[in-house]
Amino acid sequence: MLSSAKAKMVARMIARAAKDIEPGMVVNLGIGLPTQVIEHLPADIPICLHSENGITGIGSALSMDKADRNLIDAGGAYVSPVPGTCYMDSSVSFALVRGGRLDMTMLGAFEVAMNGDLANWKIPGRFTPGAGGGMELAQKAKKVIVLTMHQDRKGRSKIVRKCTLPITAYGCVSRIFTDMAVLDVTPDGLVLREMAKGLSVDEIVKATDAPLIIPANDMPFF
Amino acid sequence: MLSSAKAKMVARMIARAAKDIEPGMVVNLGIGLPTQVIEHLPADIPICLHSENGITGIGSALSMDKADRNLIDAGGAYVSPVPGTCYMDSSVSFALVRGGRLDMTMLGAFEVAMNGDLANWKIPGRFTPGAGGGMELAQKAKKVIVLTMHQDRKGRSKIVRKCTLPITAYGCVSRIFTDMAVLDVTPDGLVLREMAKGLSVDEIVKATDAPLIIPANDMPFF
Amino acid sequence: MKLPNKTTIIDKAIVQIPDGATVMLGGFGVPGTPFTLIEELVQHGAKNLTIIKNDANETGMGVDHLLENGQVKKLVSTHIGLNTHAVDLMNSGKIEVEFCPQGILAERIRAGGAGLQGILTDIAIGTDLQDGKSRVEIKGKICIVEPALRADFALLHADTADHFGNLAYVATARNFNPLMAMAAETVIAETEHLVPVGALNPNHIHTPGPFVDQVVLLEKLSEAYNVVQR
Amino acid sequence: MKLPNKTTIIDKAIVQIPDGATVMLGGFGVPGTPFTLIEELVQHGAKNLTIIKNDANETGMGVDHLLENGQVKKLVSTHIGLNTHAVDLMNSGKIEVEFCPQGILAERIRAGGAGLQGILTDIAIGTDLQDGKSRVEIKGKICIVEPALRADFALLHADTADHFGNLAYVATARNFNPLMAMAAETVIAETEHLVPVGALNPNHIHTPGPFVDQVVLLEKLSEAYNVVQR
Repeated sequence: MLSSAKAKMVARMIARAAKDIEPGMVVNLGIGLPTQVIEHLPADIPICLHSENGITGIGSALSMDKADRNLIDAGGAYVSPVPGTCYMDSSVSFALVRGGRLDMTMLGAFEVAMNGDLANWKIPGRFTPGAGGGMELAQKAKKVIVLTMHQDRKGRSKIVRKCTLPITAYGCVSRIFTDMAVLDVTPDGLVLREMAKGLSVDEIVKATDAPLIIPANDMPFF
Repeated sequence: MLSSAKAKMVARMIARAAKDIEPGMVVNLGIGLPTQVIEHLPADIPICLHSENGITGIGSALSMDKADRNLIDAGGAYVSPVPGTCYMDSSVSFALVRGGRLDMTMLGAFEVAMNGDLANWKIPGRFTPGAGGGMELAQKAKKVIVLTMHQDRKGRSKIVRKCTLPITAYGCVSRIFTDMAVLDVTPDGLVLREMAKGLSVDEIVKATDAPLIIPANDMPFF
Repeated sequence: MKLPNKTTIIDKAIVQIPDGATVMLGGFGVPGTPFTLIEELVQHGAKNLTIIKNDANETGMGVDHLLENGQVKKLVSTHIGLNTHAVDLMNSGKIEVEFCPQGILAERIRAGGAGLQGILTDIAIGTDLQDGKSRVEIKGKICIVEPALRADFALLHADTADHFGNLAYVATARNFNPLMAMAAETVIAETEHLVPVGALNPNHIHTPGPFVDQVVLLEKLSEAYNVVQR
Repeated sequence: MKLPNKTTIIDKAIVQIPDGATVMLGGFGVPGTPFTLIEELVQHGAKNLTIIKNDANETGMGVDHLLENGQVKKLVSTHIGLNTHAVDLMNSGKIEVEFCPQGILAERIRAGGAGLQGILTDIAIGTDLQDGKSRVEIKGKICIVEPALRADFALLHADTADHFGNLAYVATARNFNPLMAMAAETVIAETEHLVPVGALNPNHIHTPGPFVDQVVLLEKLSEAYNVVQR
């Protein structure tokens, strides 16, 4: 369990990430932290959520008593339809991803490198469940955003100079939301854009394996 | 226009060809003579007709006053649905053909060779409309049957030793129905199986460029 | 969560198509051909187009109006036999025609839509239609490499659309439409009926809305759809 | 013209599956998994099976019963993380597992169904999942050759079937079912509802009857379909 303070930072990270979703976008929210973004999307902005098991137009998660046994997202959660929902087979669902119709995906990460490399599918010798749809989402979504804790449970930075774990997709990530900061992947390296309330730039730099570029302007908090 | 006698022979050929369609088969009837086979299929035998523009389960042709503007076969004729008709897109329609679900196709021919080679799509310098779906039908249907006039308008045999026209598919034809005869393609060559009423074996042999094997048994008439 | 509204008016949709564009057109014969969008493209006048369509319609109809108006540089098709005008233009070298077996054209378009680079097939091996195509061996079998096809624009004809661009087709008017819907940068659908989002059963939609950019409601159906003896 | 009747009883359908067969199973998680046909396959006991399925269900459910019963030699899948038992069998070398990116597994199955020999893709280039796959250059781009997949049998779960084998799925229970329906020599579908031919709207059928060999009406729905907290 996260401490209460940590839990609040995570909740703020998720709320902040939700603001990056623009009107008209088609968005796939990965299992874990990204799925929670859905609860922060304003109802009046037109957004189409996609899940790779074959659905476009997803509403909120449903309680057990209201769930439809045939209607889940790729994480197995019971979800609700919206007016305009469409169901499709797995080949069409991934045609949407690989064919360039997915504007954004938000994914979890084991490691993200400063050049945008993403590792989130395999820890050799310990965790090899298969890549699922992750490689296609990471390689083909127009914008790949990572939502992750800044450090792992042992306090090691998940934002690294170079990934040590097997790669999901190369140079795919453009922005990283963590409980501590918002980081952009740029040709010059990682740029610190925003930081969690109560933190200092120094604390973030210390918690990060990869070097950070710190813009001269006042740093916004989230 | 065919002479009245010729027209009767053609009608008998078509009626005879219809008898080769077995209960339970999925069958594609090509444009021209093969399409007419549909009018000779008994209503009580379960047969599924396919047309490559995206339909399985086809009934009789419709008169203009009963036609549905959205319901045609691949030849452009208005057709009727049957109970159990299904519509599909062009990729699924040809998946059925190439994937091995088409039991039989009946096609027209410019030339059929004694080894089963079929030429029915191109006459260089004179007729180059494109192959349409013909190559896939000829190459992939489990059984390819040709319905053709035995000779062209100049009296030249369309049943040849070797095709001179560009090939549609190699060694694909197993049986040929003409206005004069029923011929089987066998490893030994073309075998005469049946002949049109009123003809002699000699007349058929003379009208045919390819050599014919004549079984010793009495030759049935159709 | 609500979904975006993609309805527009026809001239705004078609004016986007520039000279030199590659344009896919739905339809097999008459059904599913976007005759009204094609008419607007004739009015608009974009030149040097590469048209990808199963057939060339008939003389004096659909694609033939683009040919008559000199807007077509190249046609990628499976069979143009019902349009003698198109055959003449091809024979006299006034347009380039690339023929493809019908189901392979469908698969090449679908592959483009599915973000694949190509497909491997044994169709047409040894025939004139294999000319110029590379080969690869897979599990001991020689196959032709058929490259995926994509277009700048796809013009479709739907029976029913909702405001988000979910599309449903009827009968044999489906044909190439749902494949082309996946395979173009900009997808414009004309529709006979326009319904609010939520009115289509989500299990009965043939083209999911995210593939479609613009929806044009037809004020009247093209006369090309009249039932006539052909 | 009437269409053939393909309804049968479950034991007659499943007893056809011999030792060593390759069997595709529909479903993504619970929805669309043919739990009842799988149970019958467990009773039947065919061994050394190669199973092709998106996932391995969860421990104690669906595919896991085949694993428990020692019937599976190889699993072709995209993600088996919800079944720790399957992961253990893989790690201890008791079953072979071939992983494939999810959409590429879908395309390989579909390619098999479409009578193609393979597809060309840039997915997974440079990752562990490209190992052992050949490459080909197309239009200057390096692609992985992904061979088509076919099976001896496909076991599907439909919401509604007619006697001819036309199938309709609901919601996210569609997933791999219509793809596998095209890709096996013998296709057996369990269905929640069986209706006479003609009762399904021909525009709303997801799998055309000619792809389906046998239809089994479910007497009761597997408890695996109960809505529970997972």
